Amino acid sequence: MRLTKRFILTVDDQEITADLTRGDGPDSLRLADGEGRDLDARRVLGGKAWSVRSGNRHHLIHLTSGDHGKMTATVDGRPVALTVLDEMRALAMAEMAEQDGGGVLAADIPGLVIEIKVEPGQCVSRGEPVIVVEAMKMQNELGAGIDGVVAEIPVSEGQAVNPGDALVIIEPAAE
Amino acid sequence: MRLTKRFILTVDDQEITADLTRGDGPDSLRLADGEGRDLDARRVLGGKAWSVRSGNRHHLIHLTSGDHGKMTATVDGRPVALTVLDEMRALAMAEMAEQDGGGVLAADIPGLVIEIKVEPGQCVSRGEPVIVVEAMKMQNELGAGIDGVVAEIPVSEGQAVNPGDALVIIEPAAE
Amino acid sequence: MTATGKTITKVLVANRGEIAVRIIQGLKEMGIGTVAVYSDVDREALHVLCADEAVPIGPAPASESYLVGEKIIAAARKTGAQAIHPGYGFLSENGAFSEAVEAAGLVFIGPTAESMAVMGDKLSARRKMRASGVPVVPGTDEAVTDPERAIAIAEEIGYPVLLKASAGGGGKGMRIVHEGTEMAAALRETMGEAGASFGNDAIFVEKYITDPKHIEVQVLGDGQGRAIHLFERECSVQRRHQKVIEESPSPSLTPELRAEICAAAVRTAEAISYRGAGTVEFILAPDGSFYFLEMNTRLQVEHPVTEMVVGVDLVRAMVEIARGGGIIYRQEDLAQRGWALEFRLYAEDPSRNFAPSIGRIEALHIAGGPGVRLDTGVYEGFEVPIHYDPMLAKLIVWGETRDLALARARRVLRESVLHGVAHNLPFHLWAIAQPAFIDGSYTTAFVGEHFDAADWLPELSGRAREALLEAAVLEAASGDRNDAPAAAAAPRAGNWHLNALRAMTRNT
Amino acid sequence: MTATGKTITKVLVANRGEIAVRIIQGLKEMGIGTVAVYSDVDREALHVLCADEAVPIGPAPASESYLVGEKIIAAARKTGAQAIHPGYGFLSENGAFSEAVEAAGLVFIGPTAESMAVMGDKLSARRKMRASGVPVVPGTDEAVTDPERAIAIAEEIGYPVLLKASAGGGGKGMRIVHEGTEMAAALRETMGEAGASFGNDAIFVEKYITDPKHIEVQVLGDGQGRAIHLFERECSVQRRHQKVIEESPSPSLTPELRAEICAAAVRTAEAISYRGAGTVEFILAPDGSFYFLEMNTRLQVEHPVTEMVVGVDLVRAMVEIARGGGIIYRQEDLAQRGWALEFRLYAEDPSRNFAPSIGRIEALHIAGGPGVRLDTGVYEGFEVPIHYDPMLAKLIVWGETRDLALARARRVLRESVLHGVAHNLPFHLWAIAQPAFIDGSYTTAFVGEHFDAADWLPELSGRAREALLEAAVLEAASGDRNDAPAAAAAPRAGNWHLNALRAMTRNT
Repeated sequence: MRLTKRFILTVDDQEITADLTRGDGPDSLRLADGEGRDLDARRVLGGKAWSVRSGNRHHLIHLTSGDHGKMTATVDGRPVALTVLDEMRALAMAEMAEQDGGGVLAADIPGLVIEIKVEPGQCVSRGEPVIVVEAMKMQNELGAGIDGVVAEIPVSEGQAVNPGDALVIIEPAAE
Repeated sequence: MRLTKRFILTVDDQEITADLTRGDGPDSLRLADGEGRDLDARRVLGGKAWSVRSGNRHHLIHLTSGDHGKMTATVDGRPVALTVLDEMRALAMAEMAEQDGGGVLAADIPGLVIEIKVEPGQCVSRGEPVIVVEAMKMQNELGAGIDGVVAEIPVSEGQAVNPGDALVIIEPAAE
Repeated sequence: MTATGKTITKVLVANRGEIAVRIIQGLKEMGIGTVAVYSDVDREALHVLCADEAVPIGPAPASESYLVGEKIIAAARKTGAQAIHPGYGFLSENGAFSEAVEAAGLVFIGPTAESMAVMGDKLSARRKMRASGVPVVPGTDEAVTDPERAIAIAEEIGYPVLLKASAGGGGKGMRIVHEGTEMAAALRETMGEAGASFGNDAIFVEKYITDPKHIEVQVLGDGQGRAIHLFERECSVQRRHQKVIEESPSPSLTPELRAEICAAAVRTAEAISYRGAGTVEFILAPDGSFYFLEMNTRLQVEHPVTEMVVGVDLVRAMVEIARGGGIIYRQEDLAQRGWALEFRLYAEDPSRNFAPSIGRIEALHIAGGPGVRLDTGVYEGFEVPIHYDPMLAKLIVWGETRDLALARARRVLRESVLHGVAHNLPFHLWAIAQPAFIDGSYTTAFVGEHFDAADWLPELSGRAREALLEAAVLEAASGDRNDAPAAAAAPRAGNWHLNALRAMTRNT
Repeated sequence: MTATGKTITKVLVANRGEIAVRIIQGLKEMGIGTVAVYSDVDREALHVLCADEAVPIGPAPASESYLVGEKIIAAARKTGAQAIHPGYGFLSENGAFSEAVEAAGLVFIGPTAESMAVMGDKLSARRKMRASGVPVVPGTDEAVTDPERAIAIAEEIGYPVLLKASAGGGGKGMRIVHEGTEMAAALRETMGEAGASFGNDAIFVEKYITDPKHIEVQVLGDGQGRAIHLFERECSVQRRHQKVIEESPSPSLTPELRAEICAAAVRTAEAISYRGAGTVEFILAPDGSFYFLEMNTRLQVEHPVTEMVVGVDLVRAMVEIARGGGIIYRQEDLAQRGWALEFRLYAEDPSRNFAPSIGRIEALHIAGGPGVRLDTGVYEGFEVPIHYDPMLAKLIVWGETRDLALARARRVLRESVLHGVAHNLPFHLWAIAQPAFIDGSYTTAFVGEHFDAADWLPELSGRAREALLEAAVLEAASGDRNDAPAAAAAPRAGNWHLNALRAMTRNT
């Protein structure tokens, strides 16, 4: 018996569908609208990497999994951030994102709020700098994730923040 | 509330009792009949070692856990094999060992049986060579674990064996 | 005052990160006991794990721990260390600290407070150098307050000129002036800034050298007027005025120029009876002339390239000088062999203007093999704290020639991995692939001129990308993060089948 | 026949383990594509993970994979590799294989089959060497069958003598004879054994040298009669007739003796128009006389000590010679700098007569820092297979002097860790602490004379032992193996309280 499961990959903002088929015989993977291909891949280096063969060619893919399907890979010294979710989880995540709408700007590293550049009620456009967080003596300017109106700023200047803390909440602009 | 749990350690064939006390405040350990001592120890190196402080002194203890309470440690380049079991498990293990009596000589590495030096019914004394197993082109002579009489030899010369396979079973000598 | 035959059997290392680890390794190889100090967030840092003893010195901010001289001296006393090695940064160039160490009856493994003071003031250093016959950038040797005087000097040496605070540093307290009409305002502003920032508004004028190269010379002084050099390093690859790649030898020096610049460095060290290891920094103008820039009175981040090329141990040399054993090398025995490059591994994102990054080191693998040295301050599983410099480690690569060293660096960088924080390993791969780097013509303007944060990462080949996607799907299929270790052995088929069935059902 | 200007853009490495990894690294640094071959149990071996391409060549036993020349040549053809590097062991000294490689139109990166044949037969090698003025151990150059003749020779050169099979090797086919009355029986037995083992019963007589030192010289030959040397290595620390520690320079050579022995090695290589990298082995008698022992016609396990001290890349040198580019180094440019020691890391138990061990590498950490090189064929999580040599890796340490190299080695060995298999890292710590090693007087009898398998591991200090027990109890308290990764973050308090209560109840 062979069973197929669909995965949604996001690499460099590009979304790719992959169907993995397993069961009797080798695993096989079909990428996007391509042909299915038998896989010759093994987890190596104590689980930290995959050894992937294709014909004679060999590729070593270093891979670290994070939460919510996020992964960091390194291929020939080139780091790649990607997200891989099975179809059901991808749907669930998309629904969550829809509800949020990208309007919550959160800290991605711990640091100190140095400057708040906007006020509640102010209109901002996607990418516009709204807040400056200092980490390791370096100032990081963070931009709005969406076009909209600043609804709330739950932090104040001089405050220490941790990753995930909401910094600026933006209501999406009416369509 | 502070609770104490007793552990039985075996290091270099020597048995040591250790009482670990936990609860409010720092963990504390009492070794054998010594005084209890507060512990300042943390797991480091991604879980592969312990950083243990005692006053200003610092010790890095590399530690790998195996099955049945077996551990391998390295301290200042010196490997140490030890067994650590909480009291209940130590009792259970001792009961098992009692039933076995040490009469089963098992392979400790995979290899090929090269020579069987004894026959069923033969008297052997502890340490006497009974079987030769070749691994990596090197011959390993294995000795009897106890004084006794050879009861059974479940392998034959030329046979490949895996770790844990019984090679020679010896009935303990009557006391 | 000279130190002769001082007993040093235990040394406290007043630093953290890779340099503390490096120093501890060197001390251990000398049979000397080692004491680490650590702030609250560094209890599990590598330098603590390496040391024989470790003493906590307070909260995470450096101003409450690594920068508090009294706590460090108290830790040395408590552990019975006879000497303190300051590393670089923190208290390494703080004259008051070195005096306090010696006042406490301890040995400071570094220069005298006098040397630090002379070199810490740019005007006094200029005067000292000029008097010793070391070339300095054309300009004044005295503070200027009158714009007319400044204009007269500028006209003499030619525009553009730089107004520089004597007490300045780190790119602060400087202004470029292109013509006389700008002078009065610029002078006023620079004086104001210098007074506010450094408590000293002395300003001088010097010629502004466009696109120079940064060349420095390693020296060792015996503290009694004798010094030797250990050849040069070139450190022109900088971002945010901070070095990221250093090499030795410099590809820019002819043998004659090397001899001249190294001799100037020895004169510099001898002029101040320098004690210990120091670095004399020069700028090399496009026309081949070189000028004294400043002297760093400590062990330098990039000291390993000198160690690999000259075959020496600078930490050992420092300790022996501090012990009173003098300089352990003779100038005539020293020679450069091969080529070494150092790549600083920073937790920073080149695509985001090199913004620092923090997090847990999830994976760290630096490829080994011949000619590779790794000086690291971190390990897999370590949480990079927010409070300190984001430099995690240094990769140093040696080869018989510059081309071979570059080829080796490329191999090692391509095989290396760091997950958990943004980092600059791929930046190094980018840098060593640039024509201006390969031919050695790069200047301090290299990164600014050639690096485009929006377009620098190479595309993966089609096959590599496919392999990546395959691995990623298999990784996802073998379970989420929490059961990954178990899944390493075998995919959890049962669970997966169930999901698959559900997914199929949903699809139909 | 000489190879001139052969195109080599892809090389197949016909080996496994650390040497395959080392060669692949070297090839990558030359910009050459790499092809690994692997047996069924080596699909996840490090040399496969490093290579650009990988071809399976059969079942685990070497006789069905790594030793099958046809499979290897087929793999080279399939992948378009133009050349084969054999590494050491396996097919590296198999003349029939090198001929088959060349017959297939591929380049064999190594010497000609003729060189292998001359050096593979001890009598022909002795004759060749004597004719070239290279000292050989006193004895016969022709096969001896008559005991009377053997006794006459023995009386001339003096007892004890060694009866040696011309085709022998690896300690087989040899017998010591102490007096004439033993001769007839010994000759008969040795001839019988040689005939049975090697299909060639030619026996010769040579003087038996008691407790010699093993000195060897690295050479490079251009295949046209010209050769250079890259100085010596000393390899007298052996167990089971196999080297475990090697160093360069040798502590036993005066500059004059070094010059003589190196010149003899060059004459050896030139006498057979040797092509590529080879090693001429000598024994050094206690009286300072040295004798040709044999020539290894391949890259040697211990080549890294030469690379570190002389500053060369032997893999690159081999490839360039094979390409027809000649010898890339000039004798007059080469010099020894500092001292290097190589420690072979074997999966073996010194306490059990160095019996090999297999298993999964649970932990592997070799400390880094200045002057440390690691050539490894394994990684954490790798299952060491039963079928091959138990050498896992090589640790090479360089220092400015022998004392400094030893101090560094001690530091690195003390900081290093290997769990999962029995290993000999602590043996190395033992060895470098022995007076006979420290003063350099050790001979090939070193291990036999000084090592006591029942009493060699140092006692832990009381404090270290206490720390170990504390860590072990905390480890046990944080859960058994299966939940260890989860427990790494925080002890599973809940579970533990329950146990504790149960234990307490039981105690009362």
